[in-house]
Amino acid sequence: MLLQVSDLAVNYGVIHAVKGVSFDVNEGEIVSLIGANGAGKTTILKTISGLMRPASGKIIYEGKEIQNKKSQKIVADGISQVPEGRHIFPGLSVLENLQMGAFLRKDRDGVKADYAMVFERFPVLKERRDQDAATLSGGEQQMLAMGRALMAKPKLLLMDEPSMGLAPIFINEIFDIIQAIKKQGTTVLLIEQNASKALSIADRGYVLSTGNIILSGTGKELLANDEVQKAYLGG
Amino acid sequence: MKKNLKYNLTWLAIMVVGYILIDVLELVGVIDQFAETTLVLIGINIILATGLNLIIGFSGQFSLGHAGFMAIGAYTSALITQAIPNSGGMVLGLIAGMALSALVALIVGIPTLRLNGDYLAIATMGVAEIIRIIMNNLKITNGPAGLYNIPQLANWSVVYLFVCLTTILIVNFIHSRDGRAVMSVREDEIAAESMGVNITKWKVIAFVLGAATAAIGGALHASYIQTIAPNDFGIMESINILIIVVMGGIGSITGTYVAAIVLGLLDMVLQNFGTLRMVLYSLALILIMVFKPSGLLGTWEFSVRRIFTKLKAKGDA
Amino acid sequence: MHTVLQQLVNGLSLGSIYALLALGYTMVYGIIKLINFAHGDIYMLGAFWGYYVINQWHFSFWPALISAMVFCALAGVIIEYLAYRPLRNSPRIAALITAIGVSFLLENGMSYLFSSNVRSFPQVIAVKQYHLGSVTISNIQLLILVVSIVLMILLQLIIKETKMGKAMRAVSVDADAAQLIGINIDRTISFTFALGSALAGAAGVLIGLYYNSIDPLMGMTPGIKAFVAAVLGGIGLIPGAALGGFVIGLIETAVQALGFSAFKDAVVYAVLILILLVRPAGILGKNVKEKV
Amino acid sequence: MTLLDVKGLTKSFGGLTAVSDVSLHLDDNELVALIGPNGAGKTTLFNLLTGVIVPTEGTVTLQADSGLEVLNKKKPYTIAQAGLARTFQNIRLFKGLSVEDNVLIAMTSKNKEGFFESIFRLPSFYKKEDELHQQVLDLLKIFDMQDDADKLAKNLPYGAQRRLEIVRALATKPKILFLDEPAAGMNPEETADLTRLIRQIQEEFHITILLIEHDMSLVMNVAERIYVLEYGQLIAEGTPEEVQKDPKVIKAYLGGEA
Amino acid sequence: SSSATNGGNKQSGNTIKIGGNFELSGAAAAYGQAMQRGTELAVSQINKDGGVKVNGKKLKLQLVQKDNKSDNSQVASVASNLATQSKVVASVGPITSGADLAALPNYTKAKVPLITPGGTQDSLTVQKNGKVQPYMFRSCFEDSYQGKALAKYVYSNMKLKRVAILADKSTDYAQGLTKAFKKEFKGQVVQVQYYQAGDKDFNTLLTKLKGKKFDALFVPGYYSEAGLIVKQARQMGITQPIVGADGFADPKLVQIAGKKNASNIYYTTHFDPKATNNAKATAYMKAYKAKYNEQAGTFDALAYDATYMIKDAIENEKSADSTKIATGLSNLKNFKGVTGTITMDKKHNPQKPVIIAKVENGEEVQATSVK
Ligand SMILES: Nc1ncnc2c1ncn2[C@@H]1O[C@H](COP(=O)(O)OP(=O)(O)OP(=O)(O)O)[C@@H](O)[C@H]1O
Ligand SMILES: Nc1ncnc2c1ncn2[C@@H]1O[C@H](COP(=O)(O)OP(=O)(O)OP(=O)(O)O)[C@@H](O)[C@H]1O
Ligand SMILES: CC(C)C[C@H](N)C(=O)O
Ligand SMILES: [Mg+2]
Ligand SMILES: [Mg+2]
Repeated sequence: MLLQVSDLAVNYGVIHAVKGVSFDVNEGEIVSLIGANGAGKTTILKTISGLMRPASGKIIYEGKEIQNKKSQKIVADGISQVPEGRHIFPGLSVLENLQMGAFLRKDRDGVKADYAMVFERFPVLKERRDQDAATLSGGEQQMLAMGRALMAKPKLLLMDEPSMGLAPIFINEIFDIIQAIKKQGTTVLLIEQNASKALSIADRGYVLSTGNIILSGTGKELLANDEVQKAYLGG
Repeated sequence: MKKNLKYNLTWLAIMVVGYILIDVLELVGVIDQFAETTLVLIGINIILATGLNLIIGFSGQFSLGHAGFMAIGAYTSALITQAIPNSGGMVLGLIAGMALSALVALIVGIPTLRLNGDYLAIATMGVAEIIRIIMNNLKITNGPAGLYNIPQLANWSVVYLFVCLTTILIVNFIHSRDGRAVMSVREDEIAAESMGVNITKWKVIAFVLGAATAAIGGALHASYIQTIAPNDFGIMESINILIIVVMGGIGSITGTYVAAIVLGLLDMVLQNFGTLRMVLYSLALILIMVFKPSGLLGTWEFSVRRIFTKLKAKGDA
Repeated sequence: MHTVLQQLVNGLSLGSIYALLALGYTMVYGIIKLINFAHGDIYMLGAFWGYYVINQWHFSFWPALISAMVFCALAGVIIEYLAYRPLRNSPRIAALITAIGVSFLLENGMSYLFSSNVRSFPQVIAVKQYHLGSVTISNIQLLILVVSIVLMILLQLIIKETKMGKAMRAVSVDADAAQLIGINIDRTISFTFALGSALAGAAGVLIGLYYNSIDPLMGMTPGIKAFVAAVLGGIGLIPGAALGGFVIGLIETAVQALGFSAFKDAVVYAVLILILLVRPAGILGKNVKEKV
Repeated sequence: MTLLDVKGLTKSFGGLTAVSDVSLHLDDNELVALIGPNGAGKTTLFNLLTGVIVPTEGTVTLQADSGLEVLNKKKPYTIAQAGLARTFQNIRLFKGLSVEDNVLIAMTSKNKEGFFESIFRLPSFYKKEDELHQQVLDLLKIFDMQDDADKLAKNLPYGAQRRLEIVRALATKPKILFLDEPAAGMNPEETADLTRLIRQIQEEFHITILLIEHDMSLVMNVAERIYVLEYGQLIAEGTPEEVQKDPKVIKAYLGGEA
Repeated sequence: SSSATNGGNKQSGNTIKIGGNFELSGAAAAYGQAMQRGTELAVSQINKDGGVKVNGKKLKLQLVQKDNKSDNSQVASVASNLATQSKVVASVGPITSGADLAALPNYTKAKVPLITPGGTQDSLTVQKNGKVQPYMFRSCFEDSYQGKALAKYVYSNMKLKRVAILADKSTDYAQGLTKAFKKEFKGQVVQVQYYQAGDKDFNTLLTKLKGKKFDALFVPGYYSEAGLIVKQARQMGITQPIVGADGFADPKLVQIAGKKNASNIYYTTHFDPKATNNAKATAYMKAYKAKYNEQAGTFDALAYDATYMIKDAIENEKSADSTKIATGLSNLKNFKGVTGTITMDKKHNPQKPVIIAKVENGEEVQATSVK
C-alpha cells in the first residue's frame, strides 16, 4: 500500500470540511475520489500535501506517517499535486514554470529528458514556451499545471479536477495521459467532476459526501451503481 | 418608513445624550481641561480617520497623503479666521478649506488614482510632501515657522458637532448607491466596470470626499491648537492616521472610533513614561497587529437596526 | 563645464547611497510584498554596530563591515520571525502597520538606550581625495559606488541563477504553489530578510563612515527615499532599485545645482508622480494587465 | 433583427493573434453558443466585446433604441450601460460583499439615487432603496437564492457563486448576456439545472445570450446557433446538428465521440 | 468651565512642583533630552543645596516631566496635563518654538508661566496685538538678536564684505537668523542656498558655492547639519571662514566635522568656560560631565539656567504661586547664569552678552564678548 488515509478529519475554523475519512491507494493504481461541490475533496488533497494540518487521523505514505510533515518534505518523498485552480506561477514563463516543477531534483539529465516528455505530451506548451504563464488560456494553464507536476517525477500524483475547463477533444486526451502516466509507474489519486470518465479509467473509486465516504468499490462497480448514476453521472 | 425614522431618531438620541453627558461631566468637574484636550484630540483623529477609512477601507485606494489635505484645511481656515476671528470666519474657513482640499484632491486624483496599490500610496505621499514643501516656502503661510495666534474658535462642542456631522456624512454615503459603487471598486475593478460602474469616477469621488473631511480635521486642529507649521503635516502624520484606520479595522467606522479612542487614551497615559513612551507605544502597536491582524473590530459595525431586530426577536420569542 | 562634471559625480555618489538602501528594500518587497518600513532602521542598527565594534573592540574596516552585515542579517531574521511571520496570511496593510511599529521600536528603543544624540562615526579609513582633472572624488565615495554596483550584480545573480533565487521568485508569486513543488517558504523568506538586512547593515557602516554622523533617527528619511527609489525603478526589481536610486540622486543634485534647493524633495516627488503616470509600474517595471 | 454586429474583429498580443478577423452577429432574443479548443480566443472575444481589452481592428455595433451605436474603443462601463453584460470564466464576484450588495451594484447606473438625497436620508431615499431591495429579491428568487441575500458572496458554494454571477449580470438589465463557461466545475446534475435556468432567463427577460461552454450536453441542448473558433478564426457556424457533423469541428474540437 | 480661573496654580505642601514639557521622543528628541538633562541636574543641585527659600522655609523642587513626542497636539495635551492635573507652578520646555506656541494657550489659561530654553523665534513672546505674552519666557537669545550681532561682527570686526549663506529651510530658527543677518549686514550677500534639516549630503550646494567669490560662509542651522557642512566644505577646499550662531555651540559640531576640518569657524554663543572668567560655566561643565559622562552643550545649559531662573523668581517674589513666578520672571535682573548674566527685558527676552567663539583645529581658541 502506497498511501493509507485513516480517520482523517480537517477543519477550517468551525467548519468541519472532512469528518473522519479513510481510504487507501495501492502502488500503480489510479484511484478516483468523486463527490459533489464542497464535499471536501480538495481539502483532503491539501492535507495530504501538507498545506493543511488534520484535526485528527493519520496519513501513512510508504509506511511512514506524514500528516505532520512539512510540504517540502512530502514533495521530496515523491508526492506531487496538480492543484485545483491550476496555481501556475504568473509572471514566470512557461519554461520557467516547468523548471520550478523540478525544484528538488538533482538529476540534470533526467530533468532534461522530462522537459522533452512534457513538451511531447503538451505540444501547445512548447509553442508557448517563453510566454508569460499568466496570459495562457484556461486550458493551457491546466496543461502547464500538469506538466509542472510531472517535472517533479512523482511516485504519487494528486490531481484535482484536471479536466475542468478543457475542450471535449482534450478531455479524452487528458484521460489518456493519466493512463499513460500510470503505465509509466506513477500512482494517481484523481479528483473529478467528470465522474463517468474518471471512474472508467480508475482501478478503484470512493464517493464522498459532505465530508464522509459513503461508497467505495472498483471503477466499474461504481459506474454501475444506481446511486452514483443518479447523483453524479446525470443518469 | 416608520422603521427608518425610528433608527434615525435613535442615532440622534445617542448623539444628543453623548453631548449632554460630556457637558454634565464637565460641569461637575469630572472632565477637566486635560480630559477635554484628550477628548478633542480624539475627536479630531476620528474625523481624520473616518475620511481616510472611506478612501482606504471602502474604495480600496491606498492613500498615504492624508496629512496633505489636512494641511490645506488647516492653513486655509487659519488664514481666514485670523482675518475674521469669529464663528462666521470659522464657518467660512471650514468651507473654503474643504473646497480647496477637494479641488486639489480632484486635480491630483484624476491622474494618480489610475495607479495601483503601493504605487498609489507613494504617489499620494509625494503629493502630500509637495503640499508641505509649498507651505514651507510660501510667504502667506509664513514658511517653516507656520501660523500662530490662531483664534481658538473650536472648542470641544464644535469638534463634537463635526465628529457627528462627518460620521453621518460618511456612513450615509457608504450605505447608499454611491457607497456600494465605491466598494465594488475595492472588491474587483474589472467586474465593477463590466457591471456599468465608472470606476474612475467613484474612486475620485471617494478620494475627494475623504480629502474634504481631512480638511475639516485640519481646520479644527489649527483652531484648537492655535498654531500650525508645515512639519505638523509630514509623512508621520499621515502614518498616524493610517494606524488608526488599520488598527480599528479597515472598512469599519466603529473600529475607527474604537482605535482613535484607544490610541488617544494610550497617548494620554504614555506621556508619563518619558523616553520610554514611544517604545511602549510601538510595542503595543506590534502586539495588537500580531494578535488582531484584521484590526480591533475587523469589519464589524455597530448597528442600531441590528439591535432593534435582536430586541424584537427576543420580544417575539 | 568642470562644475557640471563635479555635480555629476556628486549626483552619482549620492545616488549610489540611495541605491544601496533601495536594494534591500526591493528584495523584501519582491518576495512578500511588504513595504518594510523598518528597513531604514536596520541600516541605522548597522551603523551603530559599526560604531560600537570599531570604538570598543577596535575592529578595522572590513571586519566591522562584515560583522555589521551578519549582525543585521540576524536582526532582520529575528524581526521577520517575531513580527511579520505571524501576519503572513493577513492583509498586507496589517503587516505594513507592524513594520511601522518595528520601525518606531528600533528608533525609540535605540534612543532610549543610547540617547538621541548625534555621534561621530570613527574614521577607520582615512579620507583621501582624488583629483581627476578638475573633478574631486574621495576614496569612500568610490568605495560606496563600487560596493553598490558589486552587490547589485551579485543579487541579480542570486535571484536569476541560484536555486534560492528561483525559490524566492516562486514564493513571491504564489506561496501555496511554491509549497507544492517542495519549496520551504519559511526558509526562503528568512533568507530574503537576511540578505536584505545584510545589505542595509553594509550601507550603515559605509554611510556612517562617509558622513561621519549617526543617530537613532538616521534611518527615517533615507528609508523613505529608498522606498521612493525602489518604486521609481519598479519595485521588486533589483536593477530597478539601483536605477531608481541613481535617478533620485541625480535629480536632487540637478535641482540644487540649478538653484532650487528649497524644492529639492518636491521636485523628486513630482518627477516620481510624472514617471508613474507614464509608466505605472516604475521605469523598469512591466505593467502586467490581469488576464480576465 | 440583428442586435449586435461584429465585423473584422482582431486582437494581437505581441506576435500572437488571439482573435483574427472575426465577424459575427447576434439576433434579438437568440441563444448562441461559442465553442472552440482551449486557447482558441473565446474569452478574448468576450473581452473585446465587453471592452475589457481594446481591439486592434474591427467594429462592434449595437442596435440601440436610439439607432446604431458603435461600441469598440468604448470603456467597459459604457458598454455595460449600453446593454452588454457578462460573467467571467474565473469567477469575479465582489467577494467581501453580501449577495444583495453584489446585485445592487450592478444596478448602479440605472439607480437614480442622488448624492444629497442619500447623505441627508430624504424620504425619497428610503422609497428608492425599498424598491431596489424588492427588485433584488425578485431576481434572486428566480435562481432560488432569496435566502442567501445577506450572506457574503465568498461564503457561497461554488455552484451558487456561478449562479450569482448570472444574477448580477442580469441586474444590469442587459440586452445581451455573455456567459463564459457557466457550467465549469459543476457536476452533471447541477449542469442540468443550469440548462433549464438559461432557457428560462432567455424567455423571461427576452434577452440575447452568447455562451461559451465546453460541456456539450449543455451546448447542444440550449443553443439555437453555434459559432466555432479555432486559432482565433471562425471555422464553422450553424445549428447544433450542423456543427456536430462538421468534420473540421470534430477534428479540432469534439474529437471522436461527442 | 475651567477650574483654573481663580488665578493660577498655588503652591501647596512641602514641595514646589515644576513641570517638564519635554520632547523626549520624536524629531526633536535630541534637543528635548538635552533639556531634560539640564533641568534634572539643576533640580537635583537645588535640592541638594536645601531647596528654594520661600518665606523662610526651604522647599524642595519636584520635577513632573512628561514626553510630548515632538508633536504639537501632544504638546498641548501635556501642557494641560501639567497645568491642570499635576498643578505645576511653572514649566520648563518645550524647547522648540512651534511647540511653545502650541503649549502656550493651555498654560496661559491656567496662568502658569512657561520658560523655554530653546524657543528662539522672535514673535514667541508677543501677542498678536503687540502686547507681551504674560506667561511666556525664554532663557535663550531670540533669533534677531544673534543674527544682528553676528552680522555686525562679521562686517566690523572681521572686515568681511561678501557673505554666502547656506541656510536650513525647514526651521524657523535658521530663517529668523537669515532674515536678521541680511537686514543688519552692511556688506553683500552674494548668494543664499537652502538645505533641509536631516540632509547629509551638501556636496552639490558646496560645489555650487565654490565657484562664487565670497569672504565668509554663514550657516544658520544646527550642529548636526552644520558639522557635516563644515566637513564637506573643508574637504572640498573651501577655506573661507564659516560663521554660525548658537546652533554651532555644541561639542558635536567638532566631532562630526573632524578636528582638522573644524578650523576658521566663528559662532555666537551664550557661555564660554575658557576665555571668560565665568566660574559658573566651568563648574557647570564639570558637574554635567560627572553626572552624564559627556560634554555639556548649549541646550542643557539653557535648560539648567531656566530652572534656576524659576528658583530666583520664587525667592524674589517670596511665593511659589504660578502667577507670582510669572511676575518674578518678568522682573528678573542680573541673574547670574551659566549662559551669562541675564536681565529680562519688557518682552520677556533675556538680555545677556553675546560671545563670539573662534575654533581652530577643533579647539576653541578665542572668545570675544560683543554687544
Ligand atoms: N478556506 C476555507 N475557509 C472556510 N471554509 C472552506 C475553505 N475552503 C473550503 N471550505 C469549505 O470546506 C468544505 C469542503 O471544501 P472543498 O474545497 O474541500 O470541497 P471540494 O469537494 O473540493 O468541492 P469542489 O468540487 O467545489 O471543488 C466546503 O464546505 C467549503 O465551503
Ligand atoms: N494578455 C494576453 N497576452 C498574451 N497572450 C494572451 C493574452 N490573453 C490571451 N492570450 C492568448 O490568447 C489565446 C486565447 O486565449 P483565450 O483566453 O481567449 O482562450 P479561450 O478560447 O477562452 O480558451 P479556454 O477555453 O481555455 O478558456 C491564448 O493562447 C492565450 O495564451
Ligand atoms: C532647540 C532648537 C532646535 C529650537 C529652535 N531654536 C526653535 O526656535 O524652534
Ligand atoms: Mg475542490
Ligand atoms: Mg476562456
